[in-house]
Amino acid sequence: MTARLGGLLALAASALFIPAPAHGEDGAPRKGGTLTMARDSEPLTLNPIGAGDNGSIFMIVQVFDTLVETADAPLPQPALATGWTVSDDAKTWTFALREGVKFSNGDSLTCDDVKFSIDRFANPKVNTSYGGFGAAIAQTECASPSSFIVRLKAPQGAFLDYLSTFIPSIVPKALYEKMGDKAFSEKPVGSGPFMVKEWVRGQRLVLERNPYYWKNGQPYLDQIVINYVPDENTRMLKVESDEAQIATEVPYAQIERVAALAHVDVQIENVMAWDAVWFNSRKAPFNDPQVIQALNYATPKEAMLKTLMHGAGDIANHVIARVKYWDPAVEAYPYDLAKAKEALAKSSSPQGFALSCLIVAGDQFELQQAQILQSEWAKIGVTMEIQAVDTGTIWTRWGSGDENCFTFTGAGLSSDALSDDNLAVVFFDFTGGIESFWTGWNNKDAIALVKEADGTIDEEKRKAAFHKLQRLAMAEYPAVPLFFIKARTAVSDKVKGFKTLPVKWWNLEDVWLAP
Amino acid sequence: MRPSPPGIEKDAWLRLTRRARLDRGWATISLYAGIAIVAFIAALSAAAPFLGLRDPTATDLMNALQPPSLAFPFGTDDLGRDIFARVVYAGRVDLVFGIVVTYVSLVIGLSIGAISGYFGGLVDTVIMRIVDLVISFPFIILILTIAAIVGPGLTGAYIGVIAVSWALYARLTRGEMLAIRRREFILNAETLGYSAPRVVFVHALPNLLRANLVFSMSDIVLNILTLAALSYLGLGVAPPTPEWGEMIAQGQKNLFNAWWISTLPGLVIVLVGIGFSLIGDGLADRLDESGR
Amino acid sequence: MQTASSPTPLLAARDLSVGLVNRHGAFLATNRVSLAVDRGQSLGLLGESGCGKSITLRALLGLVPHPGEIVGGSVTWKGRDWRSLSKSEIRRIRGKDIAMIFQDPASCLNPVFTIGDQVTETLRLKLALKAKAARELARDLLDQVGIPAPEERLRLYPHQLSGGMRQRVMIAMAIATEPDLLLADEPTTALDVTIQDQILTLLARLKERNRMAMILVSHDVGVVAQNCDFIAVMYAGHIVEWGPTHDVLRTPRHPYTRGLLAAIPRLEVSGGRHPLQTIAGAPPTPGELPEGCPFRLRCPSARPECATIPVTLDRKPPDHGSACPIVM
Amino acid sequence: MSLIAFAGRRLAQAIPVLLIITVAAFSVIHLVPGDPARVMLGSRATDEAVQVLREQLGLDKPLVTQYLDFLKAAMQLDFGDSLFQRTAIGPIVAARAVHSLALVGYAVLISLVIAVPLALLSAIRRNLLADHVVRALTTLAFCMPSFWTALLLVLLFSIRLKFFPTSGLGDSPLAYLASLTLPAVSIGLYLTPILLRSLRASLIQTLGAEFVEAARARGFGEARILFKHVLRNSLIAMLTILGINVGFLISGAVIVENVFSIPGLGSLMVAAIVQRDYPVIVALTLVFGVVVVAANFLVDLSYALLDPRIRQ
Amino acid sequence: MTETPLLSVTSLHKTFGGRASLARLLQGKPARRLTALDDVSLTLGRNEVLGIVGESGSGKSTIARCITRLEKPDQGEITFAGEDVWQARGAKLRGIRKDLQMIYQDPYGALNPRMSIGRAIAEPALVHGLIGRDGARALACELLDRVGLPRSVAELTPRALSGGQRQRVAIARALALKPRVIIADEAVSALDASVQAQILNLFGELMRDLSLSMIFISHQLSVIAHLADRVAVMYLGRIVETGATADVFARPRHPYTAALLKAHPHLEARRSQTPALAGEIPSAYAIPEGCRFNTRCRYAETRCRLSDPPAAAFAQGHEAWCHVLPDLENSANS
Repeated sequence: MTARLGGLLALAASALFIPAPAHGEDGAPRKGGTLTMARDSEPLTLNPIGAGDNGSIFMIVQVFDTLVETADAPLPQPALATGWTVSDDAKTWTFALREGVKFSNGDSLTCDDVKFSIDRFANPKVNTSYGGFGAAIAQTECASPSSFIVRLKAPQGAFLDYLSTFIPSIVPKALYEKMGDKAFSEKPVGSGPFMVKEWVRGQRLVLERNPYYWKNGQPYLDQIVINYVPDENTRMLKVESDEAQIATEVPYAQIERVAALAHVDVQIENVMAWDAVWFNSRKAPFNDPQVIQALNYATPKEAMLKTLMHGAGDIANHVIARVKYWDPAVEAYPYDLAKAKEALAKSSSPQGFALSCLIVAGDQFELQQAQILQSEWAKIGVTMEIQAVDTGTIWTRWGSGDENCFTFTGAGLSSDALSDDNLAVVFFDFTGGIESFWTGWNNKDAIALVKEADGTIDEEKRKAAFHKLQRLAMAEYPAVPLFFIKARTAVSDKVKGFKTLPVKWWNLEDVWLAP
Repeated sequence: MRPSPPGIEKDAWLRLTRRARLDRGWATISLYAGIAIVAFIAALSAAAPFLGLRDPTATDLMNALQPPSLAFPFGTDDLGRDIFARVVYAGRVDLVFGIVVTYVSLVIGLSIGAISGYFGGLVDTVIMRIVDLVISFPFIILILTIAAIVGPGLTGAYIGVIAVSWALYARLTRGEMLAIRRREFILNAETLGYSAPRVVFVHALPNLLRANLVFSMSDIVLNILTLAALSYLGLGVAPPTPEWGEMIAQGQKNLFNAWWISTLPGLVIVLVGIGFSLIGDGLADRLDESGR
Repeated sequence: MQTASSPTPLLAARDLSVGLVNRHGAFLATNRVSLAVDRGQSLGLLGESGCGKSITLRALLGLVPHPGEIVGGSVTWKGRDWRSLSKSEIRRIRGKDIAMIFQDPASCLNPVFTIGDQVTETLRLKLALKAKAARELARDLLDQVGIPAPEERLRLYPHQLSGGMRQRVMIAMAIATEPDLLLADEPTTALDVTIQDQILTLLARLKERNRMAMILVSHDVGVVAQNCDFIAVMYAGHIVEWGPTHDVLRTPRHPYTRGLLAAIPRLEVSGGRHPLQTIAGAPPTPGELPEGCPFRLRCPSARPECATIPVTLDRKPPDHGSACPIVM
Repeated sequence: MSLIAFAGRRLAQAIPVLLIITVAAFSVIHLVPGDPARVMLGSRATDEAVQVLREQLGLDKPLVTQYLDFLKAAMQLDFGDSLFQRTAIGPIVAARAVHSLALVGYAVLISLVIAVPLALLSAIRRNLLADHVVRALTTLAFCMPSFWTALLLVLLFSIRLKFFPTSGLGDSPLAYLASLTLPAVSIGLYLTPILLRSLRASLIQTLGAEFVEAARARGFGEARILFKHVLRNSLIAMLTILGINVGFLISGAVIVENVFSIPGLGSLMVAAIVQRDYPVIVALTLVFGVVVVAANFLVDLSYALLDPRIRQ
Repeated sequence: MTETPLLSVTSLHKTFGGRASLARLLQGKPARRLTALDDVSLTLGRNEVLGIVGESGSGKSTIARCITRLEKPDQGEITFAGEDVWQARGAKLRGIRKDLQMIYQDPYGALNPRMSIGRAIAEPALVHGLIGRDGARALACELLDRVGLPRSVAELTPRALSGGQRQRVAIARALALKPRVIIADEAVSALDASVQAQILNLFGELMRDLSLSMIFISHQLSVIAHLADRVAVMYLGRIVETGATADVFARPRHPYTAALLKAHPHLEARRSQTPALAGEIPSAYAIPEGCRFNTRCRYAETRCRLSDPPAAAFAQGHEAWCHVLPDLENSANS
């Protein structure tokens, strides 16, 4: 589905997850053909455990399968597990494994493989990048070749969501142990729709159909060539010249131009990515919610959305991404200089103040955004110095707790899981490990709400807790939320069934090429 | 013009005098045309605050991406800033950067190169190995380190570029020094028992200047381009201060829908480049010593 | 002026004027120079630096460096005006009928090619020889000009030879085509006196053998005196005196020639440091000549009218001319 | 001196320089704040997780140990593993070095093809219209931002005329060459003016040399004099400039590499620095050092070939 | 010469070159060394002009460079007014430097192109503390007068001067320190004949007026003949003949001296059919055994190839180093 230009209006929560009409108006899917993609990033590893970047993750999900999978639905769907049951204490999960699934090398997928993979996921020494996702798992067990049991230390609200991420992808145990981490990362074998045919680092990854894939008749494509094209202009020229049928990350400035091409459409879709400016609440005046409010009121989001993003985004009404339990009813701060001045007058720094803000060097979008803020905030007496530093430096400096402001756009911040829990822990739980994303926001209510939501699988309770958290954060959290970012993908008319999922990747097994 | 002497074919003589004027004149024309171009841009930049230009840093989202018009001679960028004003103000950063970096490097490189060439031996070997090192050391690592130590922005760019570009002057000067130290006026200074610093700095250095000065003209442009490249990587001038390279980099994503954002500042760099290279050509001729 | 006796001399220049350009503008490097040589004759062009003798020599071959050019007069080769010849005809004459050697043999040979390459290149182009024949002839020529072990020398590069050897190579290339005329521009100035002696002896022998005409440019009175049948003395672009060598040296007519001869220290009258007779002042800078006689500001016999009279060589007596109408 | 002795001496001189380069790169990059483990794990990970990863990567060892480990392995041509790509550095760098060298080599070739005739024209028609036009155009090319020229080239030759692919690298030798053409031209446009200027200057000098006059006096044709006698004598100054620029060209090709999606050393270097991928940075510095030394060696060698005087 | 000489050079040796190339080391060959001076001794008396004549490569300039401390001799002693030039330190060294002044061949190279004439002339005196800053102008004017240049020249740079004028400036600069000895290395060789005569006359005047001593190095026999009281003829790093100029030039005892004289282009004589001397000077890297002139000498005998010739003394300090000492009067005129 292709969004109309001009942007989508704020959608209801469920609107994020409109089920794709199976293969709707495009007629019956056709088998065969090679799809060429031009991507903005390249994989660094193809090992599900150890990957942490979109370049790798989006490829890993094409090669591997998980017990439950992310689809166009608010809840994880059956995949390698055909179904599951949960005990009353919500601590024991029993998965019925799909029969007859084979890895792409022809080996059968067994419960041992599942156990091996989930155990690695649960081991924080192995799973360093996403240790928190598997931390709740106490023990796993193969009750029978087709029944896999996971026992949790405590109930975990997002358990299934975490299982649907790429991290607990099922790998063939025997082969993995034989090949070792390094070799497996280069030439992985999974049970996903595609398998790796060729990987030339820095250039391209070629995937071909996994002949043993369990989904009936899928995948449709024989082969996918994913080229690494870092330059955004070049990426667009790739689809323009039909050297590629899909190009990711259409630059905002070119949405109109590319969409106007006869054979290309720009798909604009909601994903769980967002953009905000963060402040260090350990430092004055950012410990003063009035100051934060003043900055919020002084930010002309509407105008920024229009000029910077050409409308392809939504004004954020939350300081984290628009995930499962997002409440559309919460109001975003309007642009209101009078209110801003009023708030500032009531604050600890009524005369305004100076701040310096870290941004990532070389990111033109962020630079522009920062300059608008600089120019706008000056109107209420806040002078902002922009400090562009490279990515390598940025986390160290922001993590040091000595900086006062930091902005990092949606391309870098997105949720990997379908529910809010992970982001909530990172951003709102001071005790969660990185002191509320290093903002130092230590709010007891927020911490309690995070724990409350995480500790239950009762959907209503979870929803209520997250809604409360959202309102609390909007009122007090030391950040200026800006936009919910949308995925912008240039897609050739020939490509059918392509869709960007809220987690930003794509189920390429659904894609087929029209003749 | 002197009248053609007797017994001379008038046409041929005329042709020759014209050629002589042109030949002689070109260096002068080149020098003054170059100075005129650079001076024009420099004067414009220097006088920027008094020209009644729009605030180069003020964003005006309502007027974003305006093509060149009477109101905005160079158009506006996607934040609605007046590109003409920005180009003019940017000259203050770029020209000063180009000139300061170039001449600080020149002075350092000239001194080190002269010492290296004059004393020879171990001093020379050590210095030239350091020069090799600087020349083969990846520039970007150095810049990043310096940016990390002194903070991002212009200071880092200044230090980083100087840290590298002195080496070429040192190499150039050493070569010249090797040639000049055999000249008799240097020998004479030595026989008179002048101290080594006096021989090197008072007697040799002024004569090493020409090659360096001529080279410095193209180096200024090169250094401005380097600053532009640093801006491209986000390590140049701290925003919102306008800088030509930063403007060009910023316009990159708008190249297809607003060509003027990158192109017009780019043309200004080209103009400055032509200006300095004209000065270089003129200087090369004018500083030609001896008149033999 | 005529030094040649035949009606159509081998090479003749009539009122030849060459304009050059320096940083001050255009100027006449040679001013209405007339001269001629015939077979077997040698003419010496004597003068101090900047007097235009070298440029005269180049003009005779049509080799005035750009942006200078011949601005007046004519040069005829065997009665044919250079200007009536096509470019390819001129190229054929150069290096075949007329050869030239230069002052600094170090810079006249291309440093990046071997001697053999350069000598055979000339032979192949000028005599249309095949590589092997050219090589053999080259060896022969080097032998003729007195280069020992010629076969080995052919493989060397110019910088590996001494100055004298290099000049011999230049001469070998020059005489390869048995030219009718050899132009020599200070051929021994860069050489030591014993080597100069060898080279000049060699040139004299070759001239004799091939009945070759020669124009020798030099600032050294002794060199010209010993090697030329005729002398033309140049000053500031003009020929101020000419005649048979013997006459000019014995009874110089022009005040400049007289001054020049008196200023040279003699080997024979050594010791005592008695003052030499000198010419006052310095030779004029090209392009900054006084009106009238160019020598008048330095001339001990100058009179007011020297500023107005045009410089012309008198033709009487017929074989010894002077451009000074005052001193007879 | 024999060629081997010459090469041997150059190498002996180069080794300490290369060693110092790696030490400098290694220590310098550690001066920069930033932690590869943190960069890898980004915003999500807790400090404990980062610590675990640091241990896994061996980043907790003292710097000296890390460097010596690198050096020990490097002696056996094993540069270790990239922290980020989790794979051996050797093959990654080698593959990219091939592309970089091919690209820069191609660009040099193109520059020579453009610069030499234009310099000849410029030198012969010195201070005349042709000279001015050539110099103005090359100055223009020199000052144009490279991504700008690159995109212009793509629009014209790839999109409009469809002569070359927009980006990426072809598989067959011919396709490979085709895909490198536009990037090489982009770099060449920057390099050409540099070469042209130095060649023009030395041509003018050589044209005034006496052996040129002697060749004319010998009745040689102008073309022969120019191409056989003058050009060879003038190439040396240009080669020196080329030697100095090779290093800059390879590391400075980042922008062109990005625009044309060519996996070269430049973009790897930038990525490695941003990620603080220490082993890759050090390995790359070493490679750059070797390339620069090798380039200068080749330049010296071609001097010796071009000018027998230097062989002494 | 009964009194002690002002300047004496005893058994001077100097070789150049040195670092062996790797290739030569591998072949077991020692480094090639160029012998510039091999056991050269000479003296200079008060108010005397000593001419040193020889072809290029004879080592005549190296002597000047050793005396003026530009090259350190390998062996041998140079004493000036009783002081060892190479041992002297401090005030004595400064005194020697002041007293020994050098004038070079190339009038274009000898002056710093970027320094005004006035400054160039006065600078040595300033640096040596002979005058104060305010005395510079007066000194420059005085010296310009002395060498026959207009005072206005002081403001110019060398570029504006002709070759002869530059050489006058170089002389003025040398005189600024009131030296006792002037060493002129080919000081008139690059000048035109008419200018050369002026400079030679200037030297003559200076010798007369300032009671200077002078070592005059030249390849031009006629210039030496004009200026020098005594002459030393050098060949390949050695003095082969020395004596009063008139005597040596009129009755050369060494075949090389005779050949030089014969090769000199005379105005009167017609060229002979054979050159005065065949062959070329051997390489200074490979000096012939025995008498070093034996490879070119038409009188060479077996002993000449075996041993160095001893000095043969003639009247009035005329000495020649030749085994054969052939009767040269006839051969020179043949």
